[in-house]
Amino acid sequence: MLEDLYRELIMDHYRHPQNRGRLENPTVQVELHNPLCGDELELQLIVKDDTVEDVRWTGQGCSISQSSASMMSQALKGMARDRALKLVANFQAMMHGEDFPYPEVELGDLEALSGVAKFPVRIKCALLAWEALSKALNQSES
Amino acid sequence: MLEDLYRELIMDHYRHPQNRGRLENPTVQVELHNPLCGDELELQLIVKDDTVEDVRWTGQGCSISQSSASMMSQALKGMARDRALKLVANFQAMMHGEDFPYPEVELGDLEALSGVAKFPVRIKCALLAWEALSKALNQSES
Amino acid sequence: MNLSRLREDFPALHQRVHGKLLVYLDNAATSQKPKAVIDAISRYYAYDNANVHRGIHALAERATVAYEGARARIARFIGAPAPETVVFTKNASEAINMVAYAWGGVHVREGDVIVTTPMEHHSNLIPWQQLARRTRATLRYFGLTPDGRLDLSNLDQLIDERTRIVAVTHVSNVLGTVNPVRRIAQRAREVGAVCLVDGAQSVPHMPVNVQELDCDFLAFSGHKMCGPMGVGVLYGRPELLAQMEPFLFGGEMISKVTLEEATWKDAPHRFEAGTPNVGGVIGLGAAVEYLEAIGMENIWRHEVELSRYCIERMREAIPEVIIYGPEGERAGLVCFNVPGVHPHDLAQVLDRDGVAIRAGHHCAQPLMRLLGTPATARASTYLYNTKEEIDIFVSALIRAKEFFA
Amino acid sequence: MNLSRLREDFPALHQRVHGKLLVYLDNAATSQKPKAVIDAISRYYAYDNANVHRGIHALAERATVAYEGARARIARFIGAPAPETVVFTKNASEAINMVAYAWGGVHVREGDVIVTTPMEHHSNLIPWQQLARRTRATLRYFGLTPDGRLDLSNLDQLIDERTRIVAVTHVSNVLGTVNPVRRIAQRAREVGAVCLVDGAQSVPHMPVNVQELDCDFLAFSGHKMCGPMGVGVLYGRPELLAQMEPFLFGGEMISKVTLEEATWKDAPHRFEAGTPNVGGVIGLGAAVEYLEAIGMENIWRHEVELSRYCIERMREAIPEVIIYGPEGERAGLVCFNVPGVHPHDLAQVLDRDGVAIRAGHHCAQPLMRLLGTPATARASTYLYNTKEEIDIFVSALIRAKEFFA
Ligand SMILES: Cc1ncc(COP(=O)(O)O)c(C=O)c1O
Ligand SMILES: Cc1ncc(COP(=O)(O)O)c(C=O)c1O
Repeated sequence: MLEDLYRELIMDHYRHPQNRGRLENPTVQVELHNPLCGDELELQLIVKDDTVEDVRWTGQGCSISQSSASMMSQALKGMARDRALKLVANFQAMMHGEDFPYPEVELGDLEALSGVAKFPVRIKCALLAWEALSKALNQSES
Repeated sequence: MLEDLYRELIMDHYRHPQNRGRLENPTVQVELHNPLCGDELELQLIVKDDTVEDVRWTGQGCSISQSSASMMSQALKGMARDRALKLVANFQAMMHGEDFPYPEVELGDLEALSGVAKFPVRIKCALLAWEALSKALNQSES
Repeated sequence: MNLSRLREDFPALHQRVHGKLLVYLDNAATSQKPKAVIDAISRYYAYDNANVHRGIHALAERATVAYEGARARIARFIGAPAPETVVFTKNASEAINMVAYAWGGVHVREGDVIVTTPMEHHSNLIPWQQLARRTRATLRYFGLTPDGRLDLSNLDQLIDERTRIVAVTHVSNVLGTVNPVRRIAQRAREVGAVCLVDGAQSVPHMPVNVQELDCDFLAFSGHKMCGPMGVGVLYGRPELLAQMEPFLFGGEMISKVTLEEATWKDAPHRFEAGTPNVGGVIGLGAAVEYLEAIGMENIWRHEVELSRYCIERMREAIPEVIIYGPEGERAGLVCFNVPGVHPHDLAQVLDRDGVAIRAGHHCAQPLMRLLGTPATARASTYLYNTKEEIDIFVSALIRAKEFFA
Repeated sequence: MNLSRLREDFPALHQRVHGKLLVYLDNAATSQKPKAVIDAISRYYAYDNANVHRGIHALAERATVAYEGARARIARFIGAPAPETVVFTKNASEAINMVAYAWGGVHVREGDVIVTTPMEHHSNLIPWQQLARRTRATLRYFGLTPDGRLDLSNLDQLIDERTRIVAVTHVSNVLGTVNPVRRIAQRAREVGAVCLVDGAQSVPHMPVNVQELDCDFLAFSGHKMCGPMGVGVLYGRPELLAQMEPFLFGGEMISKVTLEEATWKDAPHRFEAGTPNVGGVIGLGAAVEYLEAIGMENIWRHEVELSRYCIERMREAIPEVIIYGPEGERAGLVCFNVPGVHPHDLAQVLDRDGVAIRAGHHCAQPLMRLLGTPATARASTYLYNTKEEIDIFVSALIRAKEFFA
């Protein structure tokens, strides 16, 4: 069902994206794009004391990639780096229909994106922001 | 019918090839091979005063290529260069099921090979000696 | 053209998708296949299957006759002077790469110029970028006019004496523009350059005659013209093919081989290393037979009319729709965007209405950048599409727009 | 194996040729196709046909799932560590050329050594000759023992520290020899060379596991293993594929493209430029499914037994027959000559008895020269051949011999 994909929460984030924009002084930034469709995403983080203090992102893409970035950025603020990495793993598992590797780290609102798993071509859209996050967190390792 | 291909005359020439061997003093010689099957043929001529005075050939190949070379060599001896070129054209026409371009030049015994035209893969075998002849005659142009 | 009869020939068109009748508008990516083609392939595998050229037995003979017969038919279809000018590849991309390696690798040197356009499919762009990089030649691009045509105003400076090859698409897979390739090929000839035409989007849809275009190479793909996948065609002028060294080596293409070296057969076999896709080529032969029976002129007229109708209906229904490419006569494909709705989302929602369109960069990222958008939606037609299908598509588009509003 | 049931699966085997029931013994050239494969291809074109990877609509999704599913199945079939190690090409020849260009072009330099054997098919010989010529590397050959095996006595000198690549066939398409490729690959590894195995005549007939062989590359063709023409496979070790630059450029294989340059996707897509042969790959997937159900061990045992029986019967019937290749266990193909009868003539006369064999150099001219004959006849079997067919073949052989006596 189309409604599994375009849940209300997703459409809300698409219409009103959170943390869209650029930071003055990011400690790390990553640019990624999806060669299948041309979607682009730039993610900026301020990671201090192993904590994600701030997040911004810009980019062009479909409702799924944009809302995924938006919801991710919301979940991320103030999160410990370790926990953020676990969140990435859980999100990826959800997209691939696998069990969460870290059930103690909850996805919360992000579960709204679980329906994407039924649309194989769109999984890459949902994952774009998370790939960027994974790269950024690895780069910000001190 | 297989009998169209392997006529008695052809088998005779295959079993008792004519003019097989090498000349001491050829005026022209040509080596050819058929990449489809590995058949090889070396043709030697003595062409003097625009006449094919002598012919020899060696090579390895199937009954069709060998008998074609043998019969050709027989027809050729003492033939004027011009007439030999016309014979080549007629023989090629016979193989491709076309009208003889020079009906005045008769194929004689060589007509025994006409059945080959019905076996597309074997046409190349029958033509090998004639291609060599055509090359040799062109090279021997004074 | 009796559309409803013709549609009966295509089994794929009569299925339901998500409960809706399929409206297939992704023909620029690949076309559907008529039963005649599917059956020709099945019949070949069921009765005549053998390796070609070297076999003496009955099946090998039948397979060889059918394979070479298809070559002759395809040569006639594009007005080629002889069957030997038609080389079979696996797709249009391989055909273009073959020219870039086998012709370009020999004839293009440092300081030479390769001319192409910013509306090329990646398959007619990256091989030339790479050739330029390997040879240190310069890559030069046509300009585009605001309405999406090639700017010919500087043709004589663009294609100059330093130019070795001009590679240009006949029909753009994004803009639908029909390029004046005859004129471009003429200019190339004047300066002693060769001209390769990418016919992937023209040969399936309109009459194309290589001798009238007077081009040196023409590349296209069978799968976009009712044929199976896995078969492409490279037409080359006989003199050029005769000069070209082979590019892939192996069985079928050799003359004499020793442990030290090898010599080659003549074209086209020289360029067909290994076992060819006999079944695929026979399928393409059947496709050409099918298209000829309908008539390429008829197909072209039908598609021009469909795209005109499509654009008109879209503008009526969604006035703010952005349509890329020229006004007036254009090929039967329409790239567009609905402001506020990403093309992926459009394609997804349309799919649920049974309408298959494509969304993305259409393998033309540089053109996307020029158009100022990362992606577009594309509806592309073929001989079997109808105005009723366009109507369904436009209604679905309206619903999709409302869904995202 | 229930042969008569199994034969029902192959429509081509039940036809008459010149009034006689077909006895198809040209399997080393190409195999016949079971109905399951022919139907899988027809079904794909009739219902699921679409271009893969970039499409959002239902057909594109189905086609992509089927295409990548076939890749995974084929990877499992050869024991590959991951689907991404399987690259689809148009045939084995292209797969080998790809390694010669894309790996060899980068890693082989002047003075380096390429090792191969004199029993190679031209497709695994000429690409290396040409690579050696382009790079000024040295080509070095294994010796052959009198009974047609590789001479391993000087293995350590042959494959030395200067060696970059060793290219060897798993099974000879002329001698039927099964080469000890695991041992050769090990020696290659010791000196830091890579080892490419030509599996065109092994993968269709016996269990092959790339991790057990421990080879770096394996090339084979779908059409020799019940699959359609137009699909080949290159397996490559993940680390090697990751290092390799692409070789054909175009759609499907790129990541980011500007007017100036381009970057590539990861393997395997990086090596699959242009629209792939989706229908063909799905057909090969169905072929692998078919073969797996019968069991590769069973197929191998059946063929070993058939060739043993065939050689025995031939020697009984025509004591002067010359049979090429080793005694003992060998693959299910027999190259031979009947003194006084040219192989072409044999093949021709056998054809009239409904028996399809091959005659010629079998794309192995250097080996023919070593064997001292310009050509041989070849009878080659597959899973569906029977001892009764061997009997028919041998009877026909006797008649042919008498015909030419
Ligand atoms: C040993 C061997 N290698 C390579 C090939 C080439 O296979 P293809 O013609 O399918 O590329 C063949 C088959 O002809 C073969 O027998
Ligand atoms: C204009 C153009 N050129 C080249 C190609 C490449 O064709 P293929 O993918 O069949 O190699 C395409 C199709 O995708 C195309 O539209």
